[in-house]
Amino acid sequence: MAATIVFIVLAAVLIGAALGVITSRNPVHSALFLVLAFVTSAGLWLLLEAEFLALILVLVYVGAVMVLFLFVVMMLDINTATLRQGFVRYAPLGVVVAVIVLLEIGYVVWTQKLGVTFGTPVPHAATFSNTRELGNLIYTTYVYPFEIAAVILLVGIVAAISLTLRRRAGTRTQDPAKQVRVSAKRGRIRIVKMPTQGGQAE
Amino acid sequence: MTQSMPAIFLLIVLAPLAAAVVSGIFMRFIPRSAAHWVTILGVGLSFALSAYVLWQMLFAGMGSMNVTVYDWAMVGNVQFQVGFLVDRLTALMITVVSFVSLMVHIYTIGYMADDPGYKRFFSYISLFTFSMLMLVMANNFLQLFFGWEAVGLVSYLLIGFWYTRPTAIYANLKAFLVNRVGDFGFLLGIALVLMYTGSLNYGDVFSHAPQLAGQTIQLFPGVAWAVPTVICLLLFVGAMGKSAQVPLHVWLPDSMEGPTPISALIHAATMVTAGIFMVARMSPLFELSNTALSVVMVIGAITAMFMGLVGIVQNDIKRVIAYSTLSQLGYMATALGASAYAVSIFHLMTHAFFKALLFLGAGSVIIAMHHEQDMRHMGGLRKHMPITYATFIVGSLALIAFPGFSGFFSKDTIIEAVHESQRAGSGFAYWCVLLGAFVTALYTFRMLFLTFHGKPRYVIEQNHGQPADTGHAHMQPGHLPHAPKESPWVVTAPLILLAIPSLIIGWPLIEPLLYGNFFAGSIYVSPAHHVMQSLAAHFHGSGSMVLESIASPTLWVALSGVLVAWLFYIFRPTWPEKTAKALNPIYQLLLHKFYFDELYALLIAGGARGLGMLLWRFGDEKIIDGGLVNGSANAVGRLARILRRSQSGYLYHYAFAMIIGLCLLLGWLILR
Amino acid sequence: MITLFDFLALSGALFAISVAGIFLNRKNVILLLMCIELMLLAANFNFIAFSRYLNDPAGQIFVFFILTVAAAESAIGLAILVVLFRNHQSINVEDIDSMKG
Amino acid sequence: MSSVLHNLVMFWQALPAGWQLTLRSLAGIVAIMLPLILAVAYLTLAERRIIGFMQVRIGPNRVGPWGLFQPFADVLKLMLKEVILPTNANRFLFLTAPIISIATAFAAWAVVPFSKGVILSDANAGLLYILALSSFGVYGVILSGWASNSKYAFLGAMRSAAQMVSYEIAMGFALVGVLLASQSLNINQIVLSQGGNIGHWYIWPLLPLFVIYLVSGVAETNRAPFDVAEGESEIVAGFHVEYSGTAFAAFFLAEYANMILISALATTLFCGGWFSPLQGWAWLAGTPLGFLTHTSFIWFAIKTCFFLYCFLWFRATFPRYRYDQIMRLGWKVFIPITVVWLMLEGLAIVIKLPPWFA
Repeated sequence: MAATIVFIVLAAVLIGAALGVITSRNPVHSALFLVLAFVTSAGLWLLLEAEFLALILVLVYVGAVMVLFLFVVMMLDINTATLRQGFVRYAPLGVVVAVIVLLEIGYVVWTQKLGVTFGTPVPHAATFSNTRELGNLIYTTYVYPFEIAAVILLVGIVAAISLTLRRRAGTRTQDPAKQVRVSAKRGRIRIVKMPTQGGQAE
Repeated sequence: MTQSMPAIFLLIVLAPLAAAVVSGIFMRFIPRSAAHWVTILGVGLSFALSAYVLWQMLFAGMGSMNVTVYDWAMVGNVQFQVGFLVDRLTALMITVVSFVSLMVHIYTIGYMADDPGYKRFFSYISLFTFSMLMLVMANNFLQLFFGWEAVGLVSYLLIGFWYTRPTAIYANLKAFLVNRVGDFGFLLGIALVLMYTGSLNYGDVFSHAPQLAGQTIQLFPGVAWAVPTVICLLLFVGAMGKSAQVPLHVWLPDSMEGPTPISALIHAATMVTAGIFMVARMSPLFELSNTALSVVMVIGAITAMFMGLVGIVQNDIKRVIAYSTLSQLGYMATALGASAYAVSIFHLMTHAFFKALLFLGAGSVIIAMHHEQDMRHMGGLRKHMPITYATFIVGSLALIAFPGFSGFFSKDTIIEAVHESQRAGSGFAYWCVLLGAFVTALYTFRMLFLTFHGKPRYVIEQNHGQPADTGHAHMQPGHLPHAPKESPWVVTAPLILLAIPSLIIGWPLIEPLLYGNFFAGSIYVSPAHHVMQSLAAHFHGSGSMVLESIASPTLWVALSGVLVAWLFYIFRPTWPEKTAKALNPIYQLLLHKFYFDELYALLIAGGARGLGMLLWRFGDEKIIDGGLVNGSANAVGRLARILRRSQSGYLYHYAFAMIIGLCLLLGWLILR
Repeated sequence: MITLFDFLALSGALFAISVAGIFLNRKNVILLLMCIELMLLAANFNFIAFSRYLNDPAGQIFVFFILTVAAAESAIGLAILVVLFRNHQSINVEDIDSMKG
Repeated sequence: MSSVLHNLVMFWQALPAGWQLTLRSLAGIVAIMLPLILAVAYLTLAERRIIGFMQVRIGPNRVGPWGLFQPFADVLKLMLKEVILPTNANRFLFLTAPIISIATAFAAWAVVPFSKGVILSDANAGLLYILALSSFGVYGVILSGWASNSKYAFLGAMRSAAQMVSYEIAMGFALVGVLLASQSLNINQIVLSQGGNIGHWYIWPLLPLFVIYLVSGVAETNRAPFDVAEGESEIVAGFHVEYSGTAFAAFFLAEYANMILISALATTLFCGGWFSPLQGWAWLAGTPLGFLTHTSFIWFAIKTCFFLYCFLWFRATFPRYRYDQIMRLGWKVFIPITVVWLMLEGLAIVIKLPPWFA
């Protein structure tokens, strides 16, 4: 009962947030709606007892990816007016296509029931750990996909850095190591022997 | 003894090759004398070993040997090997080839003394010797074909040896192209052999041969051909090209553009006989097809007769000998067609000696005449060059089959064999070869009389204040800087050495070679073909053969030819001109060599040119360039111009396309 | 009682909304990226729901991989976007058509 | 009196189970929140006094005995101040931002075990939950900076957000070390696995990770010497420059609550939580001082206070980092060290290095 209420509330918020993502005038709002969608999704995944993924979703998506999105959206000087040209003109098409997709999915899901019968979920024991279960699978059966995923992430890092890296001409930077290494005797002071003028000193 | 034989065979083949490599590749690093010494040594070694092998065969009772020295490749079940089949036929051939080659090598020292391409020439003729030996000693069709093409290549190179002369280039091109026609047939024949026997090895093929007899092949739908006939005809097409049989003979007279030693070696004594040799070697196949043998005989007879006729009207001394070669090759082919392979090979051998002798003699004359080859500017050379004259007489008598000379034994037997033969076309062939004897005598003695007898028709110009060495090129035709004189010993020595076998070789060899079962195991004659047996029945030794010749028509025919020649060119030198006028159409026909060249130029060259033009204008420019190349490019361009519309470059268009595609896919899955 | 089909319907709705979003915000690359994230979220929903109702944790593994790949994808996408903006002073999709046919 | 109590018990038992759960949770939340807010209040006072002491000055000592009522006076002042909305600011987000900050700061406490069995939610994935919430805390900063429609605030927010996201990685890796060692994400379990004696604390095998965790914690909370987000000498006061009154107080509250949280987590994850440092000293058990070896909330509080003191100490001691140095430290020093140490730890686990991984 309580779970149903939670589901309904979260689903409603999720749908609302998704709508917000696509209709907001301001990309920052869209991004924030997306954050909301992710958070509610995480809540719904908790209902499905996928706690590890729910938390990872928040950790990775809300905590990192969406921050990145927000950075980009906020820091780029985007002219939102021109970007929204044709919004109204295309709205009917978008809605029609969305409705078609929805109807098709709905037909498949409800009318055909996917052609499969599903049981009810088996309640887990108190000591059951979703994380441990996933860990066992990832590091045994799916270890190669896991390694590939790691490589993909590495490629992502390298690509993102190398794409945005630029060396600006004329920037002055300090090299702390060099500063520390400076020897006062050899680098800073130069002792010059000067012949005295002779006889003038008192 | 037999253990060391493969090594000896290899040495026979490789010694000339090594010599050719040394004198050819290291041309720039060795002196002229080294070039001839190394090649003469190589060929001399070859000759010595060949003679040793022949000796072993004849007197030490060595059987035929079939050795494979190297497995070259393996395709499916077909083995490509390098190997040697050495039996008596081969032994005889290699001895003749290496002997003539050796003579030519020695002779060349004198003949080419002034030529800038001296070393190159030696390299070529050594390479030729190697190729010819490979051809003769092959134990499989592949190696045979290799040798076949290699001698063709060297022939091409040597005909065009003086590559600055346009005529030489045309001549070698002609030789090359005509030979390609023959080679095409030859290759098809080999392919057919491979197809029906599954092997390229002589041994396998010949053992399969009887099974081929009943098989037929449909070259054109509905017409069944006997397989042996098709194979043999195709192989003979190759022989026609190489051995210059009508109608593929046209290259041989033109090949006289090459230096004279080459004419002697390649275009008289050895290479052109490759076709004859090949047919003899393939006797187990040819014996299966009477049709093919008839064709061989008729073609040979036509060649023997009509090419001789052309020889009568030629003025170039070398061309006369060239046509005589054609004619003699025709005799050999006729003998093959009569199933008298041994006789053919015998004639091949005697011909090699006396024809090489004649060519070299002609070369000697040419040296004396400062590279003047027109007989109309010669005459009376008998006094100036006695050795050449004497040897030339020997060669001529051998050529016209004067009793006692080597040519007599072989040629007379050929005529007898054709007379005996019952094969379709043998009647025609008999008259051809018989009249051919008359023609042979006529042109041979015409040449002899024009060159060595009568009054000198050349002018000796004392040099008009010009240095003598400014060259023969400045001389008018028939003008010489000084009186002709006998050639040096390197020229005359081979003449003498060749004259000896031309004179006597028939006496001892005819009996063992023709009637002594010498070629048993090498040449197969079907028992149904009785020519040799009936010949053997008439044969009572060489001495009696000479005596009996008085009774045979051949001698009288030949002597009448000599007489006619004497009448026309010694007794009444004005007659030839008058006769030519009186018989102008025939004279013109002969002078134009039966219009073969013109016909080919019109039909084949013109046809090829027209076809090429058609292919170029229509096939290449319209279809390939216009249709395929530019057309496909244009089509792609036009298509792209339409498709480009869909490539707006706008991300969302692609996204839309994906989503709509997804909708359709889902819809299809639902409605399915 | 929440059934599997409730989750499937929810994810279907989410997917349809993101599809509509692609049509609506066709000019804004950032929003397109966000819509794609939303689509992936819908897909992940299905995976997790099926995983739960089929008692097979393998579905969650796939979500794990999708998250990984999507994170890499958005990082690279945003990097491209930044570079694009640096060069064009715009992220309007209509300005980045220099590869059109 | 007893009948009132009895009626209350009856009423409680009559409630449906869901209501009971909700009410009990609410009570727990209140039980955590109130002392926490009080702690924050006195932490501010402690900070001023301690730093004053370090800088050889007196600090606030006027309100109440030894200035003990000073925090209440501050709160009163802040509550009475007007909350100013900058023009063109996004009103909703401007007001939501401090709430997000403070909510995440407090919500994390749900999984912190104060003593044996004293924990609001004994969640399986407690560690992940804390990480998730701390990453969520970034939004308070970003939103406040962006919604203020002010350059300084925005710059501060950007700096702060980038810094937090960067250090979260190092911090996460440090915590991965802990979960590797304890083989659990449940914080209660982590504490229990450190039982035995002081040698079992994870601070020993994971010393580099502990240091990194602590430093990252300082950076996460934008405290000195990583306080470039506020950097008052550069960008006035960072992301909350436009805030005043209660809204400002909320940020303040969140910052100090986070400090306490970091300290509490350092205690729980690395220093044995509520276990006594003298635990396992058997010879002490029989003596009158035996109670010192018992597990107790007091130990937890003492350890937490020590780390809090460290926070203040850092602030008084270190000069502020330059921004690029902060980033360099996080990405190029901490992350590689954690990765290497995780490998070594994995090796130690494979060879079952006693006493921690036996």
